[in-house]
Amino acid sequence: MDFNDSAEEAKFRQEAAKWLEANVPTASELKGLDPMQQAKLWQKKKADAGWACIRWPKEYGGRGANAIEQVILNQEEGKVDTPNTGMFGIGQGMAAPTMMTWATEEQKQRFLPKLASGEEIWCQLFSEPAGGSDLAALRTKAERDGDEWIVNGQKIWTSGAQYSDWGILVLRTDPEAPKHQGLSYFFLDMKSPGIEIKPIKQMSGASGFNEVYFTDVRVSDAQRLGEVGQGWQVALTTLMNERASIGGGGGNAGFKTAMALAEKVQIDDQPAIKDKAVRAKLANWYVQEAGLKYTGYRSMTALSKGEIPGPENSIGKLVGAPKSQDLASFAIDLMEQAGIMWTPDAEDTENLFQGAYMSIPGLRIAGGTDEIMANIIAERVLGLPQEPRLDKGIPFSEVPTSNK
Amino acid sequence: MDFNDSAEEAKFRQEAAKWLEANVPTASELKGLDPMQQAKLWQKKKADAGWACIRWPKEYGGRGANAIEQVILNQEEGKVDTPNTGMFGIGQGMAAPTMMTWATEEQKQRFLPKLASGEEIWCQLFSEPAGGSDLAALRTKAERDGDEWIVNGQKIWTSGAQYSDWGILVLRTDPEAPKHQGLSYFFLDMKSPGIEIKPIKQMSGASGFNEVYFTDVRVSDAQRLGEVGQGWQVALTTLMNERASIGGGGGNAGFKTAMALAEKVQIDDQPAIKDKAVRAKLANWYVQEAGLKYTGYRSMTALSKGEIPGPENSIGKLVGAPKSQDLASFAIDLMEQAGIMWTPDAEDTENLFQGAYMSIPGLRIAGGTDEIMANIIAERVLGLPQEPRLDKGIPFSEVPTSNK
Amino acid sequence: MNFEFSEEQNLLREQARGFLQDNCSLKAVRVALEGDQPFNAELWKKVAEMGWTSTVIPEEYDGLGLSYLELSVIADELGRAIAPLPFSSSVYLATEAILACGSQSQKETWLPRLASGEIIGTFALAEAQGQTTPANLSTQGGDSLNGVKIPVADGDIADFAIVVAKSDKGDGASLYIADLNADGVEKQKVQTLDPTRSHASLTFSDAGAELLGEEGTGWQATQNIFNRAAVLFAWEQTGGSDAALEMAKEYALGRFAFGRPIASYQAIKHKLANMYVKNTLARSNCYFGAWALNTDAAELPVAAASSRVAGIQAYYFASKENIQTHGGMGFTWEFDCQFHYRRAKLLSVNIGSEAQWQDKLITAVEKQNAA
Amino acid sequence: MNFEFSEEQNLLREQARGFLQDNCSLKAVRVALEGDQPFNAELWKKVAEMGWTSTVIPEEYDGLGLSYLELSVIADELGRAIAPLPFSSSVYLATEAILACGSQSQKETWLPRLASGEIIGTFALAEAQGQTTPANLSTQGGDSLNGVKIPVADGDIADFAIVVAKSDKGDGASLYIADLNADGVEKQKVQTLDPTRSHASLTFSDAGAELLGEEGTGWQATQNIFNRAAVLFAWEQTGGSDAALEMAKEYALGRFAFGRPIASYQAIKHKLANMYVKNTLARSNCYFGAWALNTDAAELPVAAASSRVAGIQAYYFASKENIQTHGGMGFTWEFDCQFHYRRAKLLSVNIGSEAQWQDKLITAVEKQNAA
Repeated sequence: MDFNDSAEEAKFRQEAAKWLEANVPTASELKGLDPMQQAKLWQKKKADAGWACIRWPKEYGGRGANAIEQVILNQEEGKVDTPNTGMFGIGQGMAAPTMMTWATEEQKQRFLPKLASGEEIWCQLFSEPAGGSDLAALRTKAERDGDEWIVNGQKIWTSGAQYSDWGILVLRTDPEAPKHQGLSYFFLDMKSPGIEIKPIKQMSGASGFNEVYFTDVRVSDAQRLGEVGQGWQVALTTLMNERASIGGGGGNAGFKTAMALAEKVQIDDQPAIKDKAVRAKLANWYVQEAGLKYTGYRSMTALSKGEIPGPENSIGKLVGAPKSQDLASFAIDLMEQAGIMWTPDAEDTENLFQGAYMSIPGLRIAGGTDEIMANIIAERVLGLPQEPRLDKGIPFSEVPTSNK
Repeated sequence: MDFNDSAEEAKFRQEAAKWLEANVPTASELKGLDPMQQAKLWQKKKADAGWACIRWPKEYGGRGANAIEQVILNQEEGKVDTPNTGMFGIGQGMAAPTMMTWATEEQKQRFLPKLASGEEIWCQLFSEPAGGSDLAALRTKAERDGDEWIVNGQKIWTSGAQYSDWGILVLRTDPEAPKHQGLSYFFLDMKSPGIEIKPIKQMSGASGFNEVYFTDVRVSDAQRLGEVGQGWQVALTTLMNERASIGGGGGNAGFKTAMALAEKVQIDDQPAIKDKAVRAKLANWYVQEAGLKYTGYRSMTALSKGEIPGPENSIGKLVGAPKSQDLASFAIDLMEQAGIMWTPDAEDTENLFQGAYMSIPGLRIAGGTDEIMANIIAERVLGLPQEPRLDKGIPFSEVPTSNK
Repeated sequence: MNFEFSEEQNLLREQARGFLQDNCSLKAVRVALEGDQPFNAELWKKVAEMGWTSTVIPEEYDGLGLSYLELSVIADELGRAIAPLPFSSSVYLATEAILACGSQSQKETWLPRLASGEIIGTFALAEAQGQTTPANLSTQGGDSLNGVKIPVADGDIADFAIVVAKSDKGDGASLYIADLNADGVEKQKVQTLDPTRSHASLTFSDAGAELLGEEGTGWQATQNIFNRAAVLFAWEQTGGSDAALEMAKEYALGRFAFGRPIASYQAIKHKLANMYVKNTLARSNCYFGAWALNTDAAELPVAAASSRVAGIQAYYFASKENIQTHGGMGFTWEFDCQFHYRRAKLLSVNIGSEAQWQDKLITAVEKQNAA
Repeated sequence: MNFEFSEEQNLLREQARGFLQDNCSLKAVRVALEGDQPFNAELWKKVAEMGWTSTVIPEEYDGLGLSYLELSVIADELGRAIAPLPFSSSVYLATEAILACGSQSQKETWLPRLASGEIIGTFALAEAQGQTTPANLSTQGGDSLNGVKIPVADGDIADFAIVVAKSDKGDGASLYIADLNADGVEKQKVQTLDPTRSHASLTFSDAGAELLGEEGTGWQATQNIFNRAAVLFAWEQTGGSDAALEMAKEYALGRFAFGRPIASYQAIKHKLANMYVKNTLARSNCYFGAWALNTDAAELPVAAASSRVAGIQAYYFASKENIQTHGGMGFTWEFDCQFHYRRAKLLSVNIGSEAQWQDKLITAVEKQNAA
């Protein structure tokens, strides 16, 4: 048990660090570019040199690297100051694996390299207002019309819809089939006529998500992935890659910052950190953060041994999000009445915990609520049985959706 | 809002106190009697003077008093030193109300006065090994034989079976009827041939409960309460009186004792009570205990206004039992390594928390688990819907009872 | 024993609830959140006309001379309505301070106008992050006031403030009444987590100030005022907790997942049951708090701290789990769940946080045991 | 990075688990609980023969000279089996004390016999309820030992004890090796919450004693020994937590209520999921603890405290909720749930309770930050 790289890992790390050092965009390169342009510049640079999406096969713009090499690259890239390329995450992390599995060779050649290079941005359109935790309850329908499908309905919680070129989506192609069997999976041009995008404002004031409305939007049948009615199965490929990718959140509003605050503010005319009740709370949060960190090390080790991390990664969000909420609430209390002050747009530590307090409720819900995460652990990790299902084996159109 | 008696209440309190003062058994009266004999002596004395089961009608040995008068009598009796009459509780608190509602006039005349006077002790035989939280899943069967029923099966968790004269029980008279419709309710002589009683030893070492085995035990049909198949409905009369009667537990191992301990033991070379973490924990437990106490005052006020306390009383046990468990565990920790020492039979405070630690797991389960209590609040107080039921509308014999 | 509100008090509750449903709906709260008005002045006017601001002020000062049980009922309903009003600042704190420490002439000067709602008062203690104590107080009193108080709840709309200033006498602090419309006072609005309740910084530069109570008795006075206010804050928290539970329940009953209402899943059922439990413990503690406050009982410090801790815990839990019960819509700006979550935090840091009151509770129990 | 046990270590785990399933089943634990034997001497003999007691003792003292990773694997499995053995007293504490502070001759005297399991050692610190500190230590050292140590885990079966005695030098305490079979030592068995691990009081009356390490360095030495032992205790707690979860899961899958397994109810599913989460956090902390212990890393104090706190919390939760999951049968003497619940408390008060380690954790982080 050690934290050292293997020989090959060390070699790869060195190579990656060397390239990064030599190629990190300079201030002059980035001058005058907006964040999106900066991201695209950097991503293209990486792609051209074979440092983008390195786990993908070379022919699709990747490098044929293994999982641990991806981790090492991320670590090294984390050490240098590069533009934020977060907007490529959904396309590269969720759309691409789905395309790899389900698209035609021609489609892969056409789309994957541009996904890797950041020349085209993708978004994911699964959730619907009626769906929530019950994703497969989606109602946006696609009706066949020759070689095309006509799409009508509404999607929600779509990150990046406003700047995406393409989107992956699941549609109901047969309302009379049982819930999970009436779905089909497509990808479409986000600039298609009939698509309307509205940002969703969150209680924190941020607007990271969108509602996307479809009115007679036409999608070619050639853009269907998998068979008609096989949509749920295809969607699982996409979803397998989602939950692992969502962390515990709270950002910098964690143990370290809370401890620093406790050293600064006073209780009983001495630093709050001397207060045993404060110490006990901080200790519990330290234990949780350390536990998650080392759980991460364990799955990274599994990765480097070629194992695929499973649903047990759900604990990151299940532990992290509520922890961050309680920690933020407690940190605000440490400030006493001054804790109520919050300048939403300011990013300084004075506002860190207040911002976290307002944004974490979303983290406890987005990408699977605490309750869904607990179900996943109970069912997929511990192998406990599902609840009785009243929505299976009957036509979707007959599944109760309200008390009426 | 005040804590004073109304005029009538004050008058009643005075009367009760006066009688108690004059009639509390003296040491010489009790000399040489075992606890059971002492209890019977005291109960009989109360009954003869009309101070037993005072809420019952006079003709059945009561006094026709109201609920708040019962509370006042209990408070006054609590102030004087009397024999423990706990063994009469189930008969007077659960069997009697059921008899009042469902028995014939003749049966009431025969049994109620002796219940009030403690001359006859009753126990309750509902639970079965296969039942647990699912009480109606009971299987002990009664088969008709002329004017009698022949009972075979096993009951469990029966308090006082070993010294009871009579018992109330629910039996399955029709296994082919749906679960709740195949039951009938009886009372029987606990000395009947074919009854075998085995004490259940608990992890705490105590043996408050029994298993009761029935082998061809004969019960007269005249001892049936309600119609054949109406047993569940009759049982509900009995159960309505159970849950309210079970407290939060922990006995003396509560806030007060924990605080006294914290003033005695040391942390960092000063009394533990000076430790902020200790204070915060104690404060939370104080708040919970006070909350329960004043919730009790509120229901007592409702009682005195003639209202019937409802399922909201479930919170006593739901809050009290887990609180007592955490408090006991924490108090043991305060003693540090010495906390592991426990002389199970000793009743002194040195052993109080250890005894509580070992007995409270039972309190979180007996009379309805934490989970059942939460269901009761969710369904009966908040009016939330039941879970889907797979055991309804089909013959009991077809309800799944195992994975086989 | 009669541990219940009287018929008249329950009638008052019905009237108050009906009035607030009509005049302080969630829409009105949203206007306060999104609008640029520091508070709902029109609502304040109506509330004052109904006499809520004068509830416990003696008749000789144009008050109604009612009891703290009536005020408790009003606090409960204001909390449930998340009212965008400076009620706690003006009624629970400023009015109480003058009732407790004011001279005859001070009472005659301030109480009638507080009763009529014509003026709004507040209480200025905090100066920086962390716990304020006589040792770290920097605002100076004397003939004039100098220093910065930040944040002050409703500081930008209040006409006067009870200011806690440092003193080299007695317990280390003195209380002053400061006219916030006078020279030498600068009000600066500050942004907060709960824009439905305005906050400001108050800068005093040789500002006029009038001593309230004896010099060097300000710290103990503040503790006594906070003990009384704590019960009323707890009632607002309890009312808010019940409203949050009802909001969660209503949504859970109507929202379907996997073919049935989410309210039929134990994860949601037990979550709501836990809310009910915490709310009930808070409410029952508040009953005792109200009794102790109303009778000026020796138990007040214990009852106040216990109510306060229970109220803070119940409202935090109910407000965050109400959002959780709503799922995705719960954390949108469009939905109203956020109102409770914001207000819960405001009420929990005003007059001292949970940790302070847990400590006060045990201190009060220690004193009780020693007595 | 390679944050996993090696193939050999995993093989050792398989062997250990298989051995304990055969030789330390729950039946064997019950025999220890109900019987009058202070420990399972036969099992101890076998365990020693397999070399578990000599795992980390250097070969020069007849040990196996293996690493603390191997010892961690063994601790994990012993915890899972709720083994009725004085292993933690003799191996994690007594052996470590001599390894850390012993002179060459002391090592030669004691280690070979500890390695062979021929003698059993223990550690005697507690003298009364509450936290033991140099200030309240009353046992006197010097040429002879005088005082009462109570309770001492495995004190009635141990051949010698490391005794912490008061010192007027240095850090206020000195360690002594006391032969418990010598004159002047009285062993008195005491009853405890977990009869599967024997405890006793040790009364020293002018008993012979041999200084271990420098005079006045005993307190710091004890802290260092406890930091190392904490990781191994945490492994036992983590192993026990996993076993309790498995017991609960197995029962919930087989027990039906209302026509379906109770394991299909969210109340039970989420309870078990929470156990899994706490167990995983504990185990992952233990991984880091094992690494720090094995490499004598500067992070050891932080890693030890973090593992210890996580282990205590996980085992308390898993052991009590395992009983709860079993319902009525869970709290019977006949069922085995009680074993974990008893052992969880024993492991949590030995070498210092949760609160002490929470405090130590923050102290260690403070030192790390200062460095």
